[in-house]
Amino acid sequence: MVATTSPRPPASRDVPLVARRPLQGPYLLLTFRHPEVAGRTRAGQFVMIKANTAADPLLRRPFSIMSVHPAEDTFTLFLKVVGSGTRALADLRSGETAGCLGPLGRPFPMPPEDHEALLVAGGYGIAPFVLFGDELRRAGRRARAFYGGRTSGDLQGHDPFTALGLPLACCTDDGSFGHHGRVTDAVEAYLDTRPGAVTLYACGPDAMLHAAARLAERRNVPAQVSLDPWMGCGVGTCLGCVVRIQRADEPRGKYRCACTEGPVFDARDVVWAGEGSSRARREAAAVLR
Amino acid sequence: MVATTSPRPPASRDVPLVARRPLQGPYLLLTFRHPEVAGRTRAGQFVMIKANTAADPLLRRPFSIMSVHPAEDTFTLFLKVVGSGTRALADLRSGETAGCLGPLGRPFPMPPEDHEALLVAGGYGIAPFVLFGDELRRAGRRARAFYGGRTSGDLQGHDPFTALGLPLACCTDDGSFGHHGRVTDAVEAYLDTRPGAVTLYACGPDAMLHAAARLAERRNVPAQVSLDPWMGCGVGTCLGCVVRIQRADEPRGKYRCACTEGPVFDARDVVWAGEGSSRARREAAAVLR
Amino acid sequence: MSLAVQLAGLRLKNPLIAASGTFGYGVEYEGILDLSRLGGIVSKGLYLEPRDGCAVPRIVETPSGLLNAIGLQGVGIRAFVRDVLPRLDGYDTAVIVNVCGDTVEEYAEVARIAEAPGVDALEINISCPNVKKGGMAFGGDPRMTHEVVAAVRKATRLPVIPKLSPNVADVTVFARVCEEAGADALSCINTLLGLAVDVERRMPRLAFGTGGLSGPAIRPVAVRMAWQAARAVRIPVIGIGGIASAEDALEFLIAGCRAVQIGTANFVDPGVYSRILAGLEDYLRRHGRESINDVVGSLRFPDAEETGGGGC
Amino acid sequence: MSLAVQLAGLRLKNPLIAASGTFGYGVEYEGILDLSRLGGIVSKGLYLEPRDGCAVPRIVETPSGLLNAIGLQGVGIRAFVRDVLPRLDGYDTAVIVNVCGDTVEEYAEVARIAEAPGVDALEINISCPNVKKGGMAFGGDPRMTHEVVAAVRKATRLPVIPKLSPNVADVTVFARVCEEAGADALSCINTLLGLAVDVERRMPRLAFGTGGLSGPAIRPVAVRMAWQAARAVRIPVIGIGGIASAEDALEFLIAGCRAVQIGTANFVDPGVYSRILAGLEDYLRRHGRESINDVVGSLRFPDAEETGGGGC
Ligand SMILES: Cc1cc2nc3c(=O)[nH]c(=O)nc-3n(C[C@H](O)[C@H](O)[C@H](O)COP(=O)(O)OP(=O)(O)OC[C@H]3O[C@@H](n4cnc5c(N)ncnc54)[C@H](O)[C@@H]3O)c2cc1C
Ligand SMILES: Cc1cc2nc3c(=O)[nH]c(=O)nc-3n(C[C@H](O)[C@H](O)[C@H](O)COP(=O)(O)OP(=O)(O)OC[C@H]3O[C@@H](n4cnc5c(N)ncnc54)[C@H](O)[C@@H]3O)c2cc1C
Ligand SMILES: Cc1cc2nc3c(=O)[nH]c(=O)nc-3n(C[C@H](O)[C@H](O)[C@H](O)COP(=O)(O)O)c2cc1C
Ligand SMILES: Cc1cc2nc3c(=O)[nH]c(=O)nc-3n(C[C@H](O)[C@H](O)[C@H](O)COP(=O)(O)O)c2cc1C
Ligand code: FES
Ligand code: FES
Repeated sequence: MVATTSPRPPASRDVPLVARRPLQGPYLLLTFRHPEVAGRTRAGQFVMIKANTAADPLLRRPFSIMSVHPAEDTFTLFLKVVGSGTRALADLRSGETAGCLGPLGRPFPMPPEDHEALLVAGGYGIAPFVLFGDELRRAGRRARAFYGGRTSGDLQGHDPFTALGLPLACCTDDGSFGHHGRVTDAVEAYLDTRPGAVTLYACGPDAMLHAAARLAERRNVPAQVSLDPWMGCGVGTCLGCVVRIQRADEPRGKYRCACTEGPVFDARDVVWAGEGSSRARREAAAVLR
Repeated sequence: MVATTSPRPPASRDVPLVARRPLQGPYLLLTFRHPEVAGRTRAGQFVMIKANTAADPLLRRPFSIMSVHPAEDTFTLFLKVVGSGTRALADLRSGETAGCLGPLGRPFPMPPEDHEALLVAGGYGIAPFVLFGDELRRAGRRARAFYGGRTSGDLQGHDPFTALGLPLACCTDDGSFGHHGRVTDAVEAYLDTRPGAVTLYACGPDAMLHAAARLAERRNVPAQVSLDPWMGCGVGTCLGCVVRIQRADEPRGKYRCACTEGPVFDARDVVWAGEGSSRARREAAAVLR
Repeated sequence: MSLAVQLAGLRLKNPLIAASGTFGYGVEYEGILDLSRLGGIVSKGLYLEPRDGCAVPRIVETPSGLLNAIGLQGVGIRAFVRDVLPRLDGYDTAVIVNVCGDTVEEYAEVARIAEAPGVDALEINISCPNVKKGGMAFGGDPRMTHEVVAAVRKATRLPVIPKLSPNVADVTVFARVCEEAGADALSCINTLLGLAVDVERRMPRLAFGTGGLSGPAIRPVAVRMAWQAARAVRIPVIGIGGIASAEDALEFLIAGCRAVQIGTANFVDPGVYSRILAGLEDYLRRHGRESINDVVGSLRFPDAEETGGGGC
Repeated sequence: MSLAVQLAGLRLKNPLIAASGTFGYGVEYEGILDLSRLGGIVSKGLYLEPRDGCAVPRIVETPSGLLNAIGLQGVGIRAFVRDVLPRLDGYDTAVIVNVCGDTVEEYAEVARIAEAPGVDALEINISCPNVKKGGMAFGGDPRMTHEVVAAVRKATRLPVIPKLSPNVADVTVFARVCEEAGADALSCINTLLGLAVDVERRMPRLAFGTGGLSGPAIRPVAVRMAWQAARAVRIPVIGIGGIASAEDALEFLIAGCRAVQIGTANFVDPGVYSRILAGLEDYLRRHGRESINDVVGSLRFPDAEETGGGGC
């Protein structure tokens, strides 16, 4: 698996909102016109976008590209309103524009030919898997999805997803929808059925990503995680989004920009707070042996 | 004529937008629910209002109360979008709230019983005259209105006004609508018809107010002008809105708050930049005589 | 659950005080809000004589901020004591007089007159950027700061609260000087000196030229300075700068301030006190604290170890 | 109509320069914007060795502002000269290296290495608030400022541009010291020292604790300081702080700056240069000026007479 980055640079544009579809609760779908994003996005990539030119909130915000519609030059975001930046985007009316830079970041690498892709999503982490599911299908790969949230209201975005025809297991912490329990438990249960070679892909809150990485380590399956740090610029200049990544032969790891070298990283390389990377643990164990 | 101020204090509330009617160009009508403003506003009073809780733009903005609908607990503003504060108000959707304090300021005093009221408006300065026209009608006073703008597009708000049944003369600087010329010229032409005792009331841009004040001085008619300074608080605490006012027996005049002692002032008392007040000129002339 | 705080010998029912120059003399808000719900009120700055203030424009907005050059327009200390003070009598709130002067003697004289029944403390304004004499000329010089504070200290038995300027390199120097000169508490901070240009007219947007910057824009600077001052002295610090919500107030309290003042936010929303009080109570409830004093100074500042990377 | 300006012996095709630490090494924006449209680019701060920088979080938003503690993560001057500089070769823009050091000797050494083909000038960063050594320790002390600037002056034939800190009482003192020490121009200003508190965790929101405040929030303070500095010295001043539009840039130019730098706005919108350039041309056209130099320093500051009222 080789990291594939977008071959051409991202484009910064004022993009008009062309469609807005509220879902339940704080969730909604927003569709913008942006030829470059529509034309050359690979699943896992994101945009930096801001609704207006007011100075508060100040910066653009990062969002995974959920789907693209090249024929219409448009792309769609799956948005959860959590603060003032997302609120301003949600308040846009059709025809109003937003400043938008994209596509950005390192996409999900394709799994090896004989692997089944297990897409593990928490909350708005489902977004990039819509596009990825499509890519996998076109590439003729097997895939299935696991989608977790605290409660049924957090699984609003799954209808565009089921439309792809992938097997989908929903889980809620409170059992209000789908399986009762954590999404990584559902993945583990699936692994217990000995499905053959798999590659894990995880996107969602930090704790879920960490759990997925531990699971992958325990079951010795390759995994890719899409991290979710605070981002200021999206292009590697503010150095605000760094995460500690420890690649093979790196004794301590380095701060790397999640916006340019991620957001998708090999789970083994991620140095989790207070724990280190699984690569480091394995190498330490090898030394002991 | 004695200044009448609102007998009860203003009320600060989060007020929901209940109706929104776009007019041509940058103009629109916004109706909010605010029982105290709806119930006790006198013409010439204003509200301080802000669309959201973002820190940019920071302060509430002043707007004349155009009309009140006590039965529905609502009032209406006539808004011209000129910057970010007015833009944010114009972007409100029905049901969304704005922080609003009112009613504020000194209303238009009633003219003496035998006077005809001449309402002279420029641009959004028409707003307070809708309510005032109503008050005059109820009080059985004669009134007529003069409404000027640069071009026809600036006279958008006059339909609710004509509905009151007052004689209305429209003027545009470019002749695109109504009389060709400045609104004060139309007033002067009317005065030339020797209509009997009149009191002038003017609301609009500074230059127009100044022209109206000069006209009133020249023709020796009483005049009230509603000034339009930058306001920070609306209640006399920021001291940002002061205008120099020179009342009888004041040698130099004093900085007075337009928000509490105005916005409506006796035209004779207003000290115009680089010119002084007409009261001062008259008194100086009296000394010479 | 208690929001009461002790400060410079005063007991405030809660840590929210209206900041000088942003709340008039208090009476302007009669009927709009209940003055008795406030911990205290600081008057507009008062000199010996009434003042006219600066020409207009006096206030302009900047991003998340307000730039003002009012020039301390005011009625003078005598008119305040005679006309305003009686009207504040019925309210259960601390009344603090903001003392100004062109000379050390004027500060002392204003302080003497301000020691009237109904006045609970004096705040010494040695930090107004919008006057040509006094103000920053005192608050920007440690020796002069000492002189003014000591003179006011001598002139009154009321608690004395110097108000520090942010337009200095090291606020702790001034905090310590004030403590030595006998101050009972510190107000921290006044406005930051700023300039906004009207590019069409190529003139300053304010008639006076420069002005004082306040509002949310300055909050990070204000929290930093209040935190530095609170660590430098034993007398309590009152945090000021850009507070508009309970969260904002808590930033200062957690950083070590015993109370806070609310300035520009009064203009934005006179309902700000109720909102913040409700928010503070909610915070104590959620965090299982009995008293707001348990929160004061609870900031855990990272030591070098925790900040990671050798680079910083 | 010309936007070209002369500065410290350089001719910039226009007065817009990308500010240090907000534009990477320039190459990050290849393909996103045309680097040749910029008057100049200042590199991220460079030490002798690569640096890791601070722990995360490193940036947080505040009202209209950005608070950062990056801690000067960077590749080091040698890697910059070796790997980055060749990639900037094809662009018609001035390349300015932001020179950092823990010691005076390190500043001088970095300056020596930076004097490579393709580098047009050196900006001396004596004002970073996010390092424990160097930075403010130099920029907050006139004697140390003189020493660093003089040492760099001696080490290079390139134009030397010290970058001043706003966290001082009187920026003109530092401006004059730099001029005396042989500086060719001044950059004014770096970030304001700030603190933001996470009230739920009762810890600073930044891992490092304090940070540097930038963005529109600080613009009035930055304009004031750049204006003060420009009046205090004869060498040109480059204005920095919160510029996001042509109007913002004009505030600094009219206040006396020969050029401006754009920082945080790069993050908000990489298209900011085109927007500002178009705005500047439009301004010159509307005001009937031939050259942007006709606008520089055209501020008409009111004299005492005009500001009215005796009070201020
Ligand atoms: C690569 C990437 C892809 C993303 N994709 C999506 C998506 O498809 N849909 C979606 O709804 N959101 C997505 N997000 C998250 C989204 O960027 C944030 O929710 C948004 O920036 C919040 O902005 P705000 O102004 O509304 O909230 P703020 O007011 O900035 O923050 C609200 C709260 O959220 C916290 N917060 C803000 N940003 C983050 C973050 N990045 N990580 C953790 N906590 C944060 C803040 O600390 C605060 O407590 C993605 C983030 C990244 C990095
Ligand atoms: C008593 C009073 C009653 C008013 N009634 C109405 C009304 O009924 N309808 C209406 O549309 N507007 C009214 N206004 C004007 C309105 O308050 C301003 O247009 C508004 O504050 C502009 O806010 P903004 O954020 O959109 O513009 P900003 O971005 O603040 O300003 C845009 C431009 O307008 C200028 N400007 C802003 N406020 C004023 C002002 N008060 N006087 C002169 N120039 C100004 C600014 O300098 C700037 O150039 C009234 C003002 C006052 C004082
Ligand atoms: C319009 C205005 C007038 C002010 N007048 C005074 C004053 O008279 N005396 C004083 O000590 N501070 C004065 N200040 C400063 C405030 O009390 C406060 O220190 C500052 O505004 C920062 O707080 P804020 O950001 O909450 O407004 C004034 C501030 C403003 C905005
Ligand atoms: C994330 C970030 C990193 C910065 N790094 C540097 C730096 O390495 N060297 C330096 O001299 N200034 C640095 N600065 C300061 C900027 O160059 C600039 O002086 C400051 O941000 C004010 O300008 P602005 O408001 O336009 O951002 C940095 C600023 C930011 C926001
Ligand atoms: S978001 Fe700025 S460097 Fe990654
Ligand atoms: S608007 Fe604040 S005093 Fe009038």
